[in-house]
Amino acid sequence: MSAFILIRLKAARPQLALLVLALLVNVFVAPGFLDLRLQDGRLFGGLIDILNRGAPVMLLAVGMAPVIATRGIDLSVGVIMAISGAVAAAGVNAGLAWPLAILAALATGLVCGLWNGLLVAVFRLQPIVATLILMVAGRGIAQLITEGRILTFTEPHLIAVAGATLAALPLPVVLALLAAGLTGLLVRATALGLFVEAVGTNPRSSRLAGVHTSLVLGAVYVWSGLMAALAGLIATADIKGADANNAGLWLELDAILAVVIGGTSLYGGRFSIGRSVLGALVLQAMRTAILRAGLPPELNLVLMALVVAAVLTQQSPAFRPLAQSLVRRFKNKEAQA
Amino acid sequence: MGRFVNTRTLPLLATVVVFVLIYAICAAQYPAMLGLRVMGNLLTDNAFLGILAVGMTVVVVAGGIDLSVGAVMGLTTVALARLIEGTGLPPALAFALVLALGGMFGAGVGAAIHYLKAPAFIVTLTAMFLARGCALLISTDSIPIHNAAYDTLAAAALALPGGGRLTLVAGIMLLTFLAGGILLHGTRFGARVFALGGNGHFAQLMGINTGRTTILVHAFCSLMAALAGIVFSLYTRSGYALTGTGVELDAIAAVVIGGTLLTGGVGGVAGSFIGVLIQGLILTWITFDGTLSSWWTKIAIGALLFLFIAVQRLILVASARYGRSGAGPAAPSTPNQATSAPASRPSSGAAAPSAS
Amino acid sequence: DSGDKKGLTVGFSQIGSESGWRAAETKLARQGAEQRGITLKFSDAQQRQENQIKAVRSFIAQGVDAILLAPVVSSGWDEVLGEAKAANIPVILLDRQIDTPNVDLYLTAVTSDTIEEGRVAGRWLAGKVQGRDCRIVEIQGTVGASLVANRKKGFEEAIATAPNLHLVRTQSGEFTRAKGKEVMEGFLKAEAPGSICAVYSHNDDMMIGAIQAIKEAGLKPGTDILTVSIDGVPDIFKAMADGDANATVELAPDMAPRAYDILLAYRKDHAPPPKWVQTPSKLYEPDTAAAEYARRKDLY
Amino acid sequence: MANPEAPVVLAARGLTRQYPGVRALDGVDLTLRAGEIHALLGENGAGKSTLINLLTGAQPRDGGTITVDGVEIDPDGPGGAVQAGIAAVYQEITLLPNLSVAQNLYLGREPTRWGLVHRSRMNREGAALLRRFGLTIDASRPLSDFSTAVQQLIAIARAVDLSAKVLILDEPTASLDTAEVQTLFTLLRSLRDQGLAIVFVTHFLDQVYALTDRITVLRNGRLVGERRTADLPRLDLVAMMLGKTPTAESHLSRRPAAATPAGAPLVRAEGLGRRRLVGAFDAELHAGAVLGAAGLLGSGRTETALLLFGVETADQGQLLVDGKAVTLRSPRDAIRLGFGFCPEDRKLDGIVAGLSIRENIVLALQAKRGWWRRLSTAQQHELADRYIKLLDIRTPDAEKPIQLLSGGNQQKALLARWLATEPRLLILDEPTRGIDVGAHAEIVRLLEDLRDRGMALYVISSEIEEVAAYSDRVLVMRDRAPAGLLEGDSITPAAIVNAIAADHHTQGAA
Ligand SMILES: Nc1ncnc2c1ncn2[C@@H]1O[C@H](COP(=O)(O)OP(=O)(O)OP(=O)(O)O)[C@@H](O)[C@H]1O
Ligand SMILES: Nc1ncnc2c1ncn2[C@@H]1O[C@H](COP(=O)(O)OP(=O)(O)OP(=O)(O)O)[C@@H](O)[C@H]1O
Ligand SMILES: [Mg+2]
Ligand SMILES: [Mg+2]
Repeated sequence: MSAFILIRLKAARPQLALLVLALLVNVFVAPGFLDLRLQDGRLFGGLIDILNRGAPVMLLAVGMAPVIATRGIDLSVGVIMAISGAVAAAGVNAGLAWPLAILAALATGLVCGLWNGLLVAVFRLQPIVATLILMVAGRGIAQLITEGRILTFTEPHLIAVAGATLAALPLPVVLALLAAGLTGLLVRATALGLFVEAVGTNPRSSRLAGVHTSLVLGAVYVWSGLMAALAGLIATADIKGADANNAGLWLELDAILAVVIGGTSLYGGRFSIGRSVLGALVLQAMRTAILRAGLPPELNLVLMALVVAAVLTQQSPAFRPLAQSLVRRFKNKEAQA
Repeated sequence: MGRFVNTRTLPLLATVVVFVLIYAICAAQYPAMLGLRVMGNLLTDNAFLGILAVGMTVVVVAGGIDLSVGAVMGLTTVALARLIEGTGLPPALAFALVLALGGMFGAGVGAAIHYLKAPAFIVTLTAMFLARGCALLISTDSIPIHNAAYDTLAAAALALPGGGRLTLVAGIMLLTFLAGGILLHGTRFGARVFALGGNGHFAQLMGINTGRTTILVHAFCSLMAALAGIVFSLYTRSGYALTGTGVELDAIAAVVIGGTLLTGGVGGVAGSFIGVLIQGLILTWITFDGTLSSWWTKIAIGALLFLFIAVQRLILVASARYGRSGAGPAAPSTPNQATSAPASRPSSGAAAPSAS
Repeated sequence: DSGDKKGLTVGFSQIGSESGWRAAETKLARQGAEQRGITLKFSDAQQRQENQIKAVRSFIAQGVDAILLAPVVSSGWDEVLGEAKAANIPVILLDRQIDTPNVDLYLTAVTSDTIEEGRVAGRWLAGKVQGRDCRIVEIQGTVGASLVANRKKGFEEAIATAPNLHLVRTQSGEFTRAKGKEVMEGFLKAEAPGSICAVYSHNDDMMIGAIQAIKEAGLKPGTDILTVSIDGVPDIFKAMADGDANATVELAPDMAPRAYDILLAYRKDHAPPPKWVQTPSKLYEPDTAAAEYARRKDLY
Repeated sequence: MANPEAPVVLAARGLTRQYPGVRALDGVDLTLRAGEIHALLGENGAGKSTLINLLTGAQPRDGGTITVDGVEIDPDGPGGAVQAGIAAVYQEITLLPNLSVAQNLYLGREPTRWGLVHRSRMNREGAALLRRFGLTIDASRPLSDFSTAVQQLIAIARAVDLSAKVLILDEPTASLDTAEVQTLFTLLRSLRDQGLAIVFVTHFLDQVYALTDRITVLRNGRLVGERRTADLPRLDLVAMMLGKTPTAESHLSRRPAAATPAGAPLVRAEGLGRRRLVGAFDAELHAGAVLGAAGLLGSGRTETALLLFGVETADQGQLLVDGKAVTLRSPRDAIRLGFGFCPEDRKLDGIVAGLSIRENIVLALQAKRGWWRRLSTAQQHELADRYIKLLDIRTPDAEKPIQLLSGGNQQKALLARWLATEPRLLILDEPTRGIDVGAHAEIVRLLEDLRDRGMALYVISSEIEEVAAYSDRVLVMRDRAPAGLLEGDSITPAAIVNAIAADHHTQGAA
């Protein structure tokens, strides 16, 4: 088992450092941020909030990381969230039993993923184009289901997907961590991870070596669709309603950013589920800090841009030598003084 | 025949054929769509998108992508409105200023991509946040521009028979396409762009300064975005920070429909022009129909996008299979088609780090 | 095929379908047209001005009898409305005003007074808390959306008269439930426990999200924290009936039917209607909530 | 003949390049004189390509100086080197398949008229330039229309046209046939006589003696020495490269299988072919025997392998494995039957750059086992280490990214990938291309060893001596169709050449 530690701590140092930094900003903005208290068997506190709010993007990132590792991208995850949420809400409102409604929602994600996978793996469309199609049409599909309204529901089990507590943690957090763990295990305890990375770096060689490249390609999109559906369920349950218009809006960009912050290259190849999850948390921590800082909302986008730019710079291969030389110069100066 | 119909012109040809077909269907259903009026509208209403598509084509041919164009366009419109309304700057000066700033912004983006070795997708995404955020900081309101010179420019048009008009902005777009075509297909810079998109590392080994090319390509794209902003502000005589939200995806779609490959190195602006017209046509048709609900509109747009790409793909695959008769033994496909590189000759599409 | 022999053909350029309120407006526009024998050409602009301009141009090219326009932005319409005027097609603005020096470009505007909406909300709050000190948090709509500034402005005007009311925090909830909830969670964490006395939201959807956040923080919305929002969607009436919300300012969704009536009257007697047909900004409180909910729930 | 007193054109002193974990170049000097052809030799991984990369600025150097005509230069990239008069052809073809031939030739220096590229002139001049290399082609066609050999010649033509003082060629002949090599040599000699300094890297010792005036030998990133070609006997040269005296016995003496295999073949192709790919051919592959494939470049040898391995699906004839007819739809079908295939293009079809040597070695075996039955990390390490030792892959450890290995060692790692699957039939396409003398012998010995252990081998090679040495049967291909089958004692290099040359060879453009 020790071979499958999901986050190899040493490899994740940059992401951990970023997370700590983002959390420190939160502490600076809201002093009581780190306090944790147990109440009615559930933990409360700023950290829990970040985990809880970050759960959907964590899930998306978990699905997105293998996709990006195959040199792909999935622009449709936000829309899949909306569709699956709409299916679940419409399902319970139409009198479907809640387990069936949830299954239907997950199945919807699976079908969406299958569609993407088909276009990419069989029809060989460029991933960005293939998933753009669903991104454009998908919100319409979700609205078709809800007829443009917010479908509210009162089915307690469905609401519990976002509201229940398990092991003192909000259920979304547990679900996201479980999904991450399961995915990590699926890719590292089997040969899938190797295949994904091989297909992502050199599909031709991989095929010649006997890897079923189209299957691998298709599978990552299916998985991404499934994760997005789960994220959609959480988002829908969170507001007790399916908001086809806004659920998951632009979250695909967050997920991609999270995976990139997690150190997976958009050129495919090596990927890490654990670090992608950390990337999602970094994003959420930043967002929470911006929200809670009390600055005018006009500033949000600029702040976000600056932070992402800083992260990119820090991650750049060109940055380390530069930083080292700066540190050296600084030290020299200090020595002289 | 064989000279003009090859793997490179084929996607373009396919696009043109599909465009004509759709137009014919539309016109059969709604004869009003046949007139020069609708044609003129198509050009005017999509002028800004066309200009964006020119810049996007160049970036995509160079193997990159630019998600910031919509935001830069929005930023330009607000900046213009502020400059002209707030400080009373003459429009000509304001235009020059925003174009220069746009170019510099793009150069910065290109420099970040090159020197940080960061993927264009993420860098331009960040640039999109930044540009949109700056626009909102300038003003969250939409600002009307009341300026005599502006009114003249906005109203300038060539009357076409049948109530149609070829407006100044449409003219600017047509000229931009012309200039873009010459730049990309007729200059040394254009050759470098294709080289960069074909294989950046090889281009560098062949003596191309890839850094400078990347910077220039993005500067050009942002310049076009700023020009699109000017055109849009002429088109609406106002400036608004949220202008062009999501328009980058339309521009990318136009480029893709036009047969330019997102993997870089293959394509051209002519296809993008058709791509823009096709999108405009689809929207016009949906409006003429007038019965589609909001959601069916979205689904229809997505379905048509799919249709286009699928048809193109089919034609390409079919031609690869049956088309190259005559000229000696046709190319056998190399071991795998999984890479989407245009020709499957072994040396294509290698992202090889270095000579071993 | 431009309409029946005698029935009117009207083009409607709608902003989009971003919220339940707008879906209701669209639905009423369709129903109203059907009832009056009008052929409706509907176009969804997906929040984009350029799409609306395209749609209006297409309507003109098609030769419709009138155009309804719910403008996504206030400025930038002079050109295309000029074309409509040149083609003798009357334009009626719905839901939002435009910014133009030439009011002849449109027949009339059927809209609410968005500043007044904010004022109504603010006045209600001032009356509700009386002289008590009250720290208010505000959940704004999407930054840059045209009515956000107005709803903010009106509200601030109204509470400026009461020195005991302080607007302590404002953040954008982007008009969505999810963001409204997240923003409210942030407010509750950032402010000292129990120190928030009221929340003002630019629309009901964000307020519904905020109410959930308040509940999850262990507080009682409507009691511990007062709520006032704008729109009047069914769910907020339900919340009021349940005692979770205190007030909503209605923005009537039946703008299109009103416009049809104005149009039909105008076509009959050619007397120009007033330039602004203001829809009421009526404030509802829990007392009538249950009835109002019953009345509206099928509308949306 | 070169004049030893000719002025020094380029002098590199103390060039050093450190890669993570490898000192690829350590204080190497190189002196080039006007009008000489200078061989740069060394084993795989000796640092030849690295030296070239430093000379052209394609890679930054960590130490050393370069002077051209006495002036120190510091090229910040190949562009800068060209300005200093240095042009290079890199080991792989670094041309752009999406551009036309003429655009490739003139990239960055296109003839212009009114500020625009003068296309027709460019195409004309490009075609004229290529005619000097014996190529009569339409320069406006895309580069991707042409075979590797033609592309190689185009790359050389470009460099020749660019180089004012120094021309560097890194293994330019690896994919050229004899006639093309002769044309190239004639041209290089005439360039030399015009005063150009030419650096020539090759693993073919014959070519060294046929062409070059002076030799610089590298070993493990260090300079071993510089000699006049005329003064350096072949054995001494090999000793310099290997750092030891080689055994006198040539590794290419004929050593076919001990007993000519009889009985039913393991794999039998009967009239197998595919339209537009390769004409119907027959082949029998016996356990414990080698079927060689000979032919000119473009004669369709690779294509026979593609059909046998299911990369392309045959549309005529049939394939019998163990006497049963099978249809191969993908490489996986072939692998399931116990086949393995080392493709000729290592970089594109072979290695998975970015993954470690270990992962590259286990990939095929893992794919065969399926995704569910993962080889444990320990098993993977064991497997990788075993083959690294067995094949003498030069690497500090198995976790290094494979692209950091030199070409020859990458080839061995690919061989290891297939050996790990314990195949019954191994198909090798140009297994010794671009491989140094030492490794060459090792690989040939290894093939013989595998054969003797009962594996069926199908080896495609352009080195006729080599094919003649180990094959039990030789399939000769010409113009994408079989041109003959040699068996037993009739297999001699001369016989193979005769079979290939039976009709005049035409240029291999598609
Ligand atoms: N980019 C790189 N990163 C790390 N190590 C490298 C890199 N390129 C080459 N090396 C290492 O440097 C050494 C010299 O390699 P080089 O390519 O110069 O050899 P070579 O003499 O050209 O060999 P060959 O004959 O196989 O082409 C090798 O050990 C190789 O592994
Ligand atoms: N993808 C391709 N596109 C165009 N032409 C191709 C392609 N693949 C191969 N060819 C053509 O095939 C011929 C060379 O193929 P290839 O080198 O694979 O043949 P071969 O007989 O296996 O030669 P060798 O093994 O000696 O290199 C050339 O004529 C080349 O133009
Ligand atoms: Mg080398
Ligand atoms: Mg071959």
